[in-house]
Amino acid sequence: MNITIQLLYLFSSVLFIIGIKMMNKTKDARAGNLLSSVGMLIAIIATLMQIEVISMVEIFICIIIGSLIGLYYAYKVEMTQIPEMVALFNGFGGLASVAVAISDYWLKSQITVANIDIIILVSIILSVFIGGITFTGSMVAFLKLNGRITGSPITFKGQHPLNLIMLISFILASVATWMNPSDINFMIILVLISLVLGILTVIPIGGADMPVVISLLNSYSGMAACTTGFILNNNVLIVAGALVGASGIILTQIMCKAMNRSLVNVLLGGFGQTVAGEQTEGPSIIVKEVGVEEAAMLFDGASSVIVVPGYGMAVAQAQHVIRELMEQCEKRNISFKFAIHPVAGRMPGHMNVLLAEANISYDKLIEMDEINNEFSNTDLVFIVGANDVVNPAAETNPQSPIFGMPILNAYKARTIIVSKRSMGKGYAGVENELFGYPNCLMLFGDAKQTIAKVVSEIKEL
Amino acid sequence: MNITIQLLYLFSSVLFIIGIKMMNKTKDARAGNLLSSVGMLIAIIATLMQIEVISMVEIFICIIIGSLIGLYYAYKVEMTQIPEMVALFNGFGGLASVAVAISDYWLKSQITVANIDIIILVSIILSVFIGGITFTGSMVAFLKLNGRITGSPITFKGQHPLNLIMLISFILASVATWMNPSDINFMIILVLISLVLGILTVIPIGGADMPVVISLLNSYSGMAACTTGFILNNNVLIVAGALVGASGIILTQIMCKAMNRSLVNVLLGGFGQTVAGEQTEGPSIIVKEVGVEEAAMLFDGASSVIVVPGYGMAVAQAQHVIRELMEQCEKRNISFKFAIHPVAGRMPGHMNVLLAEANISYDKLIEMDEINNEFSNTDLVFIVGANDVVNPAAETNPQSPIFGMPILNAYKARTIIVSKRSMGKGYAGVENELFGYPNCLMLFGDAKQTIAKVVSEIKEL
Amino acid sequence: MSIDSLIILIYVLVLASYLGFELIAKVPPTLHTPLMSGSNAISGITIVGALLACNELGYTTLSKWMGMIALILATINVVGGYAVTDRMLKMFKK
Amino acid sequence: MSIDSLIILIYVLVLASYLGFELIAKVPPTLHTPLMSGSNAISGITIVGALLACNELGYTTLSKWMGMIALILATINVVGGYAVTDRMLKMFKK
Ligand SMILES: NC(=O)c1ccc[n+]([C@@H]2O[C@H](COP(=O)([O-])OP(=O)(O)OC[C@H]3O[C@@H](n4cnc5c(N)ncnc54)[C@H](OP(=O)(O)O)[C@@H]3O)[C@@H](O)[C@H]2O)c1
Ligand SMILES: NC(=O)c1ccc[n+]([C@@H]2O[C@H](COP(=O)([O-])OP(=O)(O)OC[C@H]3O[C@@H](n4cnc5c(N)ncnc54)[C@H](OP(=O)(O)O)[C@@H]3O)[C@@H](O)[C@H]2O)c1
Repeated sequence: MNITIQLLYLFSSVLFIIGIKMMNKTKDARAGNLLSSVGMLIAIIATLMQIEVISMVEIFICIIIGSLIGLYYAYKVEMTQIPEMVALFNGFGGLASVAVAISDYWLKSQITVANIDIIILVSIILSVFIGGITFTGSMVAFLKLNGRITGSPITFKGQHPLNLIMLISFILASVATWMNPSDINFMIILVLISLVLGILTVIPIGGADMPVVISLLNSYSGMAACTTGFILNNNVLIVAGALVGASGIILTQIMCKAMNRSLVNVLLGGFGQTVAGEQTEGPSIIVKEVGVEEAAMLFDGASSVIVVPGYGMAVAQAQHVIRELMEQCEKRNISFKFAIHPVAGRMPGHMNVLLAEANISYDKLIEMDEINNEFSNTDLVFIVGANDVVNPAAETNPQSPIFGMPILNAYKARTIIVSKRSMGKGYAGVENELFGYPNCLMLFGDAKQTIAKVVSEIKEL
Repeated sequence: MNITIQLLYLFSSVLFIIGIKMMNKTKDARAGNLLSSVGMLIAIIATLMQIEVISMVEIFICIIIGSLIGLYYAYKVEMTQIPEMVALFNGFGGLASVAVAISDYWLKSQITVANIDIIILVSIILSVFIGGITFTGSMVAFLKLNGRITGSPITFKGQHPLNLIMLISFILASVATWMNPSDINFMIILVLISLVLGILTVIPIGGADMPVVISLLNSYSGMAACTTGFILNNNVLIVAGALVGASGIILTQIMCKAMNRSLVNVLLGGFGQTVAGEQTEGPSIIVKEVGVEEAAMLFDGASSVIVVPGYGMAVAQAQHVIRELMEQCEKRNISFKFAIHPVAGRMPGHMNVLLAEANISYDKLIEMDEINNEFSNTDLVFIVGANDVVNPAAETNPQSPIFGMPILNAYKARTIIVSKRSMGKGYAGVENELFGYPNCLMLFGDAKQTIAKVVSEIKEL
Repeated sequence: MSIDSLIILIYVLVLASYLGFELIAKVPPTLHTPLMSGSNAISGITIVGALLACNELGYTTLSKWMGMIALILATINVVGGYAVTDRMLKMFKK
Repeated sequence: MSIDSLIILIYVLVLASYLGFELIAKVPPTLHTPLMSGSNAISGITIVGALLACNELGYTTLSKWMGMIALILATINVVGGYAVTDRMLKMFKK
């Protein structure tokens, strides 16, 4: 291969690394993403340099189609839909890996007469396996998050044995392909099994666990890129794939740790179910309600406010009206901060993105460990659509499924106002005693609408 | 090459990486060093597997000789002599690289008839260049630290032009070697020039700057290992060499930054000189002396003591007697800590090693940034053989050569006792006003002897 | 592929993975969502493979068709991924 | 050596250097002296080259003599370096 091309690939690998490194600091992150995209462009250019002129037209048509679709989705998507979006793109990436593997397989086994190399064949089979699972798994995750298929775990008897049988068949078909590489039937079987396996492994997982699954599938798509690198003997694919693989694994770990659950527990699925049974039994909690005017007066009377945002804020898209609330409070010299729990919302860093979208400076977003001993000195804590992340049961009730998960100590504040629509449960499906605490007041209603009313009341005060 | 051998090399590379990673934590560091040595052993075993049985005897003899010499030095050396030791070993490593390069050159140009590959030839020349400079440079550094040649910068007119001429001749000789690889005269010239260059670049640098130089030469020896890796097409050499190269560069940077000097400034040398002129001019400072008994009473009366160790503690080997002082104080419930400046002593982390040697727990050693605002609440600061690192001129006098270097704010304490032999200057050769401050008392004499006396006085109190 | 080439690709894999772990462990939680979508965009590097697969002459072969499908999908992943990450990061202001 | 092999060695070099910087930047100042002597020991990896150079048959060639000198020196560097680092680290106690 040409040396210029090789050096361009090397350069693009370095750009990916530097791009990821720059994600370490909020202020450099955007430049880092740009650098990484330049790395991609360079890798593409280096590849185009190896291509026959005759294919160029088709290639450009494909690239234009792909770019238009990608840009369309990227600009249309709501910030609350980022998880779905990542799932969808990730699925496409996985399918692309499968297609590349099949293309290479066809070339080596049908067109060229030469005997297919064992290392290449193994890479092709791995690529099909990982890519196929990534594709259908991501699609199921996408549909679950989207609500097009039910979010609750779909389990049936013999699910695990079935997976095992599929896996064994896959291995047998791999051996068959190895012994008779030119028989395409085995390759078809391999593709089908991996597609079905992707579906089977994701459907038993509850919709709310999807972020963990997506992050894991993201890691798989990185590994699929690595195997493609082995097929093509190309380093940039390996470097980039390894970076993605590592990032997915780390994010998965962080999420599991913050939820105090093991990855195995998430993957075996059925988390939403056991909890559903509990729903009826729980002791009913007696809560105090608060009206919009009274809430406005409480804000006006406080000297320090901490907002605890949660998934409900994302659902209600309440971040903009919270910014208005912040502006009103700051006009009155009330200190106003946000307490960010590591797994608030449905993706790691979910709240940060939404609040950033509403133009709230990232200085004001304080992480759990840092803010946890400030609650006791705070006049008013305003919980917006958060539930599990402030549930004291995580500290007090060893029976609770969330026991052991670190929480925000919102209960220590002088007064607490909770904005949510009803007594509905959160992600983990458990009761939250906090709502019955003497210092806790419920402000029922959709977060966006009620907070908007509170803001207009405050303005009139 | 055999796959087992290759996998062993890969394994040994990973062990080096994990070993370095474990150096991040004090408690894991020893295990990390062990792991890294296991990595080396595995690399050696993998290499021996490729060797003809006939050479084994000589190889074992060489290894035994080398091991005995290495172990002898390693167990004989005083902890204060670590810099010299590293310089010496480093020089040996550099010379080994040169020898390997020559051996390979001889083999390829004289024994085998085949045309010598350009990439290999470039690697050989680079290996000779870097290895040669590392060897003689390290030897000069060793001799300077040892006191066998003068520590003060040796400069002469035309030094820089001479270096330039040598460099150009080296390049010319390289081209000549390339055009006529079998002519060994050019190779001899290359070796000689690099040896001389090593001497020329290190002699103008002051003895006290040697740690920076050693760290830089250490980085070079890593790079030499990398070039050997390119000659032999061997990855483990490249990985290990790159790790060493990176470590040397980072330590060099840290030292330069902590001294507030640039690397260029260090390398151009002559730092000790300009300062030597100043020595006579400085305004004479009027100091108050304190006797051993009075010092003992001050310790007894204090409720908090911070010790600031410096290079003088290393010279006097006073760390053990300071431990005794600590034990006496702690018996009396006096809080006792150490303030560690990043460039106290003559090597990064020098003080930590010495105090560890005296069995002082590393919890008690507090870094500059952390302890700097504790001084104002401290009854007694005891400065043992430190000078520059507590010199307030670094903050107040823009003319001072150390201006801008961060210092330990010892001057803020209620009382200061300074143990040193005389009014001698420190490394940077500048006066220290602190010694004339009203709250500062001088305890003249060799640190070990005077502190021993103080301890016995305290025992009698 | 020779064993030598394989081993050296494994070196690259091991080093890059280790580096990835070191770098990503330091990303602050604030940036985890952009990191997720940004690294997802990087995984679209399969586009390189897709381009090479498109290089088949004549449409009769499955290889070329597969390559073109792969190319469209990988381009969506790459372009969409980077664009959405940029959109997100643009919002982070001090 | 082919350009391909060279490029891939450069990959290994670049990745390992970057990884080295990331790892070493995190070493606390307390451990800088042991780090210096420990990494000095690692630089004795030239011992691999020295061993291969010793493999020359017959003492008539300069190659073999050079290899043996290199082997002794590199062994000093390796064994001495690890031993002194271990001696130092043994002293760090809590
Ligand atoms: N962040 C991650 O990476 C991640 C990943 C996987 C899982 N999780 C899990 O997600 C959970 C996050 O906790 P969380 O406290 O943020 O959320 P949560 O526990 O899921 O609670 C969300 C609450 O928002 C309320 N809500 C829904 N729509 C609303 C609207 N329009 N207006 C006002 N309130 C509304 C709901 O109550 P009503 O129905 O009564 O309104 C619900 O109780 C944790 O259990 C975590 O383990 C997080
Ligand atoms: N740590 C590093 O990595 C490193 C590297 C390169 C350079 N440096 C430089 O080294 C300096 C370190 O500062 P420092 O404050 O530790 O030391 P210093 O400024 O060099 O001062 C050492 C003092 O110790 C005294 N002393 C010598 N022998 C003694 C003995 N036997 N008993 C008692 N006192 C004795 C000397 O005064 P008397 O002669 O009056 O006794 C001298 O003033 C800085 O300038 C730094 O930039 C450090």
